[in-house]
Amino acid sequence: MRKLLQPILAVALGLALGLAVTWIAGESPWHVLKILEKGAFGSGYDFGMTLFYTTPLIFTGLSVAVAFHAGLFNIGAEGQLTVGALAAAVVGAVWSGLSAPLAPVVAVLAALLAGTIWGAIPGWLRARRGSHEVINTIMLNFIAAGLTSYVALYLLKNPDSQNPETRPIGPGYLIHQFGIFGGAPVSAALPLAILAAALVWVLLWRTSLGFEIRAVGQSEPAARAAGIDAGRIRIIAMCLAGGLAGLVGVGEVLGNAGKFKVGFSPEFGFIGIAVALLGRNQPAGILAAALLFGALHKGTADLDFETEHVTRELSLILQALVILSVSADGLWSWMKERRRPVIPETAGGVTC
Amino acid sequence: GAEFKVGLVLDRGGKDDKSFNASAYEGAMRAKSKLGIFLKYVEATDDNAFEPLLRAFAQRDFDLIIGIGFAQKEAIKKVADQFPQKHFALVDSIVDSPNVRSLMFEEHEGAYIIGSIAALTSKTGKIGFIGGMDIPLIRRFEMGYTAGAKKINPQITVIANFVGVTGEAWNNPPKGKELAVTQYEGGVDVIFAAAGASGMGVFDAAEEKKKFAIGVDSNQDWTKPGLILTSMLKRIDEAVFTTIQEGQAGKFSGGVKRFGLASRGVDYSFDQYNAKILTEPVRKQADELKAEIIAGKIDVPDYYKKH
Amino acid sequence: MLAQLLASTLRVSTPLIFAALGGMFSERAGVVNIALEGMMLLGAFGAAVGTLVTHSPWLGSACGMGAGILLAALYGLFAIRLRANQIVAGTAINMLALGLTPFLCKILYDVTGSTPPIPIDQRFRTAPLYLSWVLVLVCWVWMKRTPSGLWISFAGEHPEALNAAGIRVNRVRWLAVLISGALAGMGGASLSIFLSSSFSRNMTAGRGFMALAALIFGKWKPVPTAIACLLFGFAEAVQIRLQGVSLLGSKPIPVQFIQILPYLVTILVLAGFVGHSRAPKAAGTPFQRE
Amino acid sequence: MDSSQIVDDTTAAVELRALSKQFGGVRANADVNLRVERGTIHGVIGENGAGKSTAMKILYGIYRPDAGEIFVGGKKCVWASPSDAIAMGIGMVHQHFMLAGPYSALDNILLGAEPVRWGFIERKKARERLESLARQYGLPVEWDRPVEQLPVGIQQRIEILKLLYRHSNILILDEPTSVLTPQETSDLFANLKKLRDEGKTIVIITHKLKEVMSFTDRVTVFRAGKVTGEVETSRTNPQELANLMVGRKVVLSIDVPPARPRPETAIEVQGLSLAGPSGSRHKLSDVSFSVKRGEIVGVAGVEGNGQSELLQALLHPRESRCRTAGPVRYLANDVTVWDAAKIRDLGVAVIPEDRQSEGLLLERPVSENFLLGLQRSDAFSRAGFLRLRNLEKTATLAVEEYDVRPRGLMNTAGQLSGGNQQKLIVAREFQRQPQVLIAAQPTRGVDVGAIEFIHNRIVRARDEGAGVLLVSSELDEILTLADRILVLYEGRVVAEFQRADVSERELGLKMGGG
Ligand SMILES: Nc1ncnc2c1ncn2[C@@H]1O[C@H](COP(=O)(O)OP(=O)(O)OP(=O)(O)O)[C@@H](O)[C@H]1O
Ligand SMILES: Nc1ncnc2c1ncn2[C@@H]1O[C@H](COP(=O)(O)OP(=O)(O)OP(=O)(O)O)[C@@H](O)[C@H]1O
Ligand SMILES: [Mg+2]
Ligand SMILES: [Mg+2]
Repeated sequence: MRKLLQPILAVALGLALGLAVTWIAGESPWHVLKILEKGAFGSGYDFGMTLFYTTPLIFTGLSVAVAFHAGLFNIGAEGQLTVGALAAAVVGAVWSGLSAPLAPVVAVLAALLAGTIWGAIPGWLRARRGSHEVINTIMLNFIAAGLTSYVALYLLKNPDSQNPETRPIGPGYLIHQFGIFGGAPVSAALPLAILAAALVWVLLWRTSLGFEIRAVGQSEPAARAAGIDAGRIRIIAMCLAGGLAGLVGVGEVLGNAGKFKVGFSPEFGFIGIAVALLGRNQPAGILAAALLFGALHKGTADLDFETEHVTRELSLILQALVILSVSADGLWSWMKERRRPVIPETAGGVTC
Repeated sequence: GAEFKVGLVLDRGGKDDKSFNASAYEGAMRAKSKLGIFLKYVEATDDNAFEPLLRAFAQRDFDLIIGIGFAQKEAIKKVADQFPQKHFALVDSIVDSPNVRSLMFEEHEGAYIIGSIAALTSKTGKIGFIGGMDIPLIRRFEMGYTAGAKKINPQITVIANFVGVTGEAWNNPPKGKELAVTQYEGGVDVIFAAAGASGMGVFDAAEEKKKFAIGVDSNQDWTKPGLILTSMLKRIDEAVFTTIQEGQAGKFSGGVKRFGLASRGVDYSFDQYNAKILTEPVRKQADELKAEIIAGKIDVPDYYKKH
Repeated sequence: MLAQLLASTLRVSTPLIFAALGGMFSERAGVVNIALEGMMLLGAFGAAVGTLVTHSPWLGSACGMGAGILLAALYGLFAIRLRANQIVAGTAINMLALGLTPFLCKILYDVTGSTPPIPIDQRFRTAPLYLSWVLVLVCWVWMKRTPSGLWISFAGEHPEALNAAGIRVNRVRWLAVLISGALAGMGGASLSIFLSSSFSRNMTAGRGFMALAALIFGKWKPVPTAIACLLFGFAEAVQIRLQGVSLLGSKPIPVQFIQILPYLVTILVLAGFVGHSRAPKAAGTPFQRE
Repeated sequence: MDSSQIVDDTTAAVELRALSKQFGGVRANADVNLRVERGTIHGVIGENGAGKSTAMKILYGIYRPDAGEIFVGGKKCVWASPSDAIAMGIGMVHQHFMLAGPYSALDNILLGAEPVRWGFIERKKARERLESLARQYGLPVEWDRPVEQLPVGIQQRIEILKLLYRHSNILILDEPTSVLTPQETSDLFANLKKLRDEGKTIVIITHKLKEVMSFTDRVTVFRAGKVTGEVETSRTNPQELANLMVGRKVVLSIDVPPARPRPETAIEVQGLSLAGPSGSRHKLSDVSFSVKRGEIVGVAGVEGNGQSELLQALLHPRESRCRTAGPVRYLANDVTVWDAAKIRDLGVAVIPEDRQSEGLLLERPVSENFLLGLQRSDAFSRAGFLRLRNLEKTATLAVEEYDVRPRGLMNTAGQLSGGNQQKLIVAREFQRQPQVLIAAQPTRGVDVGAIEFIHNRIVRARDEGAGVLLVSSELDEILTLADRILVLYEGRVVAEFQRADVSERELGLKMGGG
């Protein structure tokens, strides 16, 4: 009960702080809150856009979380999702003749594989060369951006557009979009993401491999002593993390754009870190957190419309404050401490 | 009888990029003050945000909705088809719907003139180009610029650099400055910057090295008087203003509107800030080239057509 | 040519050195500092605003450091006092800075995302560059020779030992985090009033993370960290010069390949030569007195 | 404040009155009263988790008491932090040393008491004073070496030098002897006596009744957070103390029937040579031995003489760096290139040297700790999936059988006291039905009741046919359990004895390199 209540209270606190900021900027917090709510959930379409943003955040949140469980910090989801999306688009553009049941499956596998490889690199480097995954994943983000933009601009350029993007994928690749969201691109990627969350849960908490991943993350020496090859587990975890992030490409390429667009992601990889952390690295928590962040992202986009001074930047401020207040483990004990009558006050130091 | 309502959806750089979006915003603001329209503008957070924003305008009964930047092409197409009774305009890309007006600029023509000005001004025989990201639009600038320079001086060296590989490339003035400093130190004495906010870094370098730089999209001559040789104007403001004016007057029409040298949709700037540095003979030659292009005597290479 | 390359290297590495040394203080004291990026960004903003108001880059950079300290204080409140997960709180601080700076620009100047430009005579020409190297020396002496340096080291390596020796661990950590904010703020200031002429949205462009990488690369020691920053700066400077150069006389190498060079070099060097670099043992673990 | 100002000889050096301290739900100290007379060596004993360390940490200012009072030299004191206690002349050597591995011995000692001039630490001056202290008490240390490269015995010297360096008058030592050889132990007590005779007051926590009996003046007994007795050492006996500690009668040493070794070899090592982790001083050189099934071979030796390297070579033969020679065989399989998982699948159970870092996932529940290493066993997994119901059933039984307290499977391992953590590890490892058991320091810091239990288990495993390698620095343990004894000194096997043929004195001599 407390476990559930605490994050909810914290989210509320974060939102309250954020809205206080809007008040400083001269807008009524209540008004802003209503805009946010309406922007995110106001209509089928709005809610659809919220879900559309939620989908990639589920994948990246899971990606970060799986790595976290293995004691690794994956800042590289951004790069992994970039190569994943590119791979799906390349497959779809090169073998554009492929038709429906097979085509999307091939493209999904391509996204998965590309992401996996992009995750495996820092995993391998950490496990076998001892170099820190934080640096390597950051570097690989830049490298992914460079390589994918080269492919999109020179190898598979879209002749019909000035946009830096690849040729469109074959029609057989496009996946189902749900009609009930008034045209918002909510596709089969969303159920795929929920399925992925379920599978990650099963993996982590119900399988031997998942236990080994968590054991390595908890204590490498203990895992090693128990006969677990920590290096191997780390590589596997990073492969999984990369693959999960790579699946972002499914919703974007197969379910929305129909091609790879350079810079399509508004930093889903980084927001994924926040999602994982807010969701306490638990799949169910990640689903909830991804929805929250998706809603904030969508809701704040409408702020420009409705207010004078408050802009889309509020989205970042709100997200930041929510994460901060959720992260503050000590907040609760601190508040309790405050209430507890203080026994021999210690502030004075020696009182001999 | 009701007020004419215009919605403006800016690209990610935002209205204060002193360049591309700024130009569009300025045109819209001019319409607001001169024509008394109702104006609302928004800035997108990401590529996928365009559609909801456009749609929100359409649903809120805006009469004319203008998208700035090629990234909105598909979103405009989709929303325009869903709201056939509304009018749309799009800058920098073509959407083939009856209720959409595509505002296309012949950047390569403008860049050609800019290239000739740079070559005419350069004393070292080396000029530079600094783009934000390596994308077709920027390559189009670069190609026209190079061709114009070579027209004046076939031996001239054009050094082209790009700031980065991610969206940060448009917002990294320190990197733009470093690229420019490197070019200046390598003997370049005029740099054309087409790099969004990173271009400010190029101007800073010009200021420190006392060399020339050239602005883009808006008239940027005022930012460093006496150092910005000229700016390649892309009169998005004009295009936007005219579109609004016609819309208000009930004379909106779809289709492609092209803005080249002929229509003064692209041009070079000349005002009190660069009067001393953009010399008479240079301007004369540039104007001659301009006339030749308008007359179709020079075939300016267009990256869009070649790739 | 070589001198220019060196000058370019030194310039590019200046903000990295400040930020990385800032990171060193907090991480050596046991507080992981993912928030460097945000502190730099707010520092860059503060310095630009400060210079615009005071017309002096020195006062301006003081404002930048102040802004960094302010954000560091918020980070400290969560990471130290409230024992938040440091990576979480750090990520949030980065977001906050990313959101807050354009927000403030809008309020202060009614401009989204940037401040007005700062005239050249109110900007730094070279001072931060020299200052950064003086700082490397100062930090080296500080960590090696002074009591507070020793305390900082112990706060990150074995806080219980420091506590048992009668020093308040969390006070030391507070000190280190605030210093970290000041230095990261100075790193940001060198971006906005030294390497360019105004603040613009997200102008740090990942430099805080590069600084973090340099810190790990430099094994959390001041001099090697500064050298790592130099290496990154060098890779960047070379990259700039390689753009458009053609190998084997044929077409130029695609610019994207040149641009990823510094990142590739970092990965290779790290995997090849540096080997294991061990973080301070207690980095990331909040300290609590029962 | 210089505590020599306190002159009144009739007051106690330290007095704790009605001290209480609660951690979450655990009452670590409840109404503790303790009086330590000036110029005495005062023993504090009690089972694991009885509250000894807690009481001392409160006295030293690390923990804040929930209630109760501290008197030093008759004056009531309230500590804001250890610095206040230090200022009053109190010093403490902690159960788990307070040393930062990568830093030099000198810096570790100076910390918090640095001599400063112009803002800089005057290391030279400090070193001079320390050198004279080291000479005076016979405690030489290599000042500039990182402490992680120094043997534990030296590390303890460093801890003691810290106190001397700070002019502490009241010295608290928490289980100082658990890592020392008999020789080092008696050296330590000789020094403590010297210090006492110079007028200092010493409080020493220990589990070893023998030490209490031979070296202390008075002794306080803790049980379950309370003080159950405070007596003059000369008026008590080990049996009485043990009963006070445990609250029931305990057998002080178990009777081990002679072994009946089987012909099969459990472990065999030939000519093993190995460099330790970088910086460690001892390597293994040319170590050869074998362990038959059904016997216990003890490896005696002072810590830091190659035990860790030997364990590393036995458990991770493939990863051991810089191996120069020597195959490792288990049950007739050459495992030199095997990974740890495969070795363990042969039926090799391990009680690791450092239970907290190598044996447990401290933040995970007991049930998961019970699973660790068995996650792929048939009992707990099928087709890659965990059989959680089986795990719960088996773990519940095991926790019961091995008397892990508290019983709940959902407590985290970190919430258990040291002894209970060890029992949990033993329970888990015995779940494998080991053919080979490698037990490293199986009862370090564990109370008498638990020692008895663990020892019985090891003997039972032997009698069921396991080959046991017992690595221990406790002579009593080796002498009680081992059928054969190897002595490891500076990475070599310097002696081999049958248990019946060797005396404690002889063994101690060999361990010291004699
Ligand atoms: N930091 C702490 N947090 C929570 N509980 C604690 C803490 N320290 C001690 N305890 C609890 O207090 C009890 C007493 O612990 P303490 O360390 O004082 O025992 P001890 O007598 O020193 O035992 P041992 O002989 O094993 O050293 C333990 O059982 C434990 O449950
Ligand atoms: N988070 C926690 N919650 C509850 N109890 C804890 C926690 N952390 C530590 N403890 C308790 O604190 C005690 C640590 O005290 P101490 O360092 O004296 O260990 P110990 O019990 O003496 O172990 P040993 O057997 O090694 O002597 C443990 O016994 C454990 O029960
Ligand atoms: Mg204890
Ligand atoms: Mg103990």
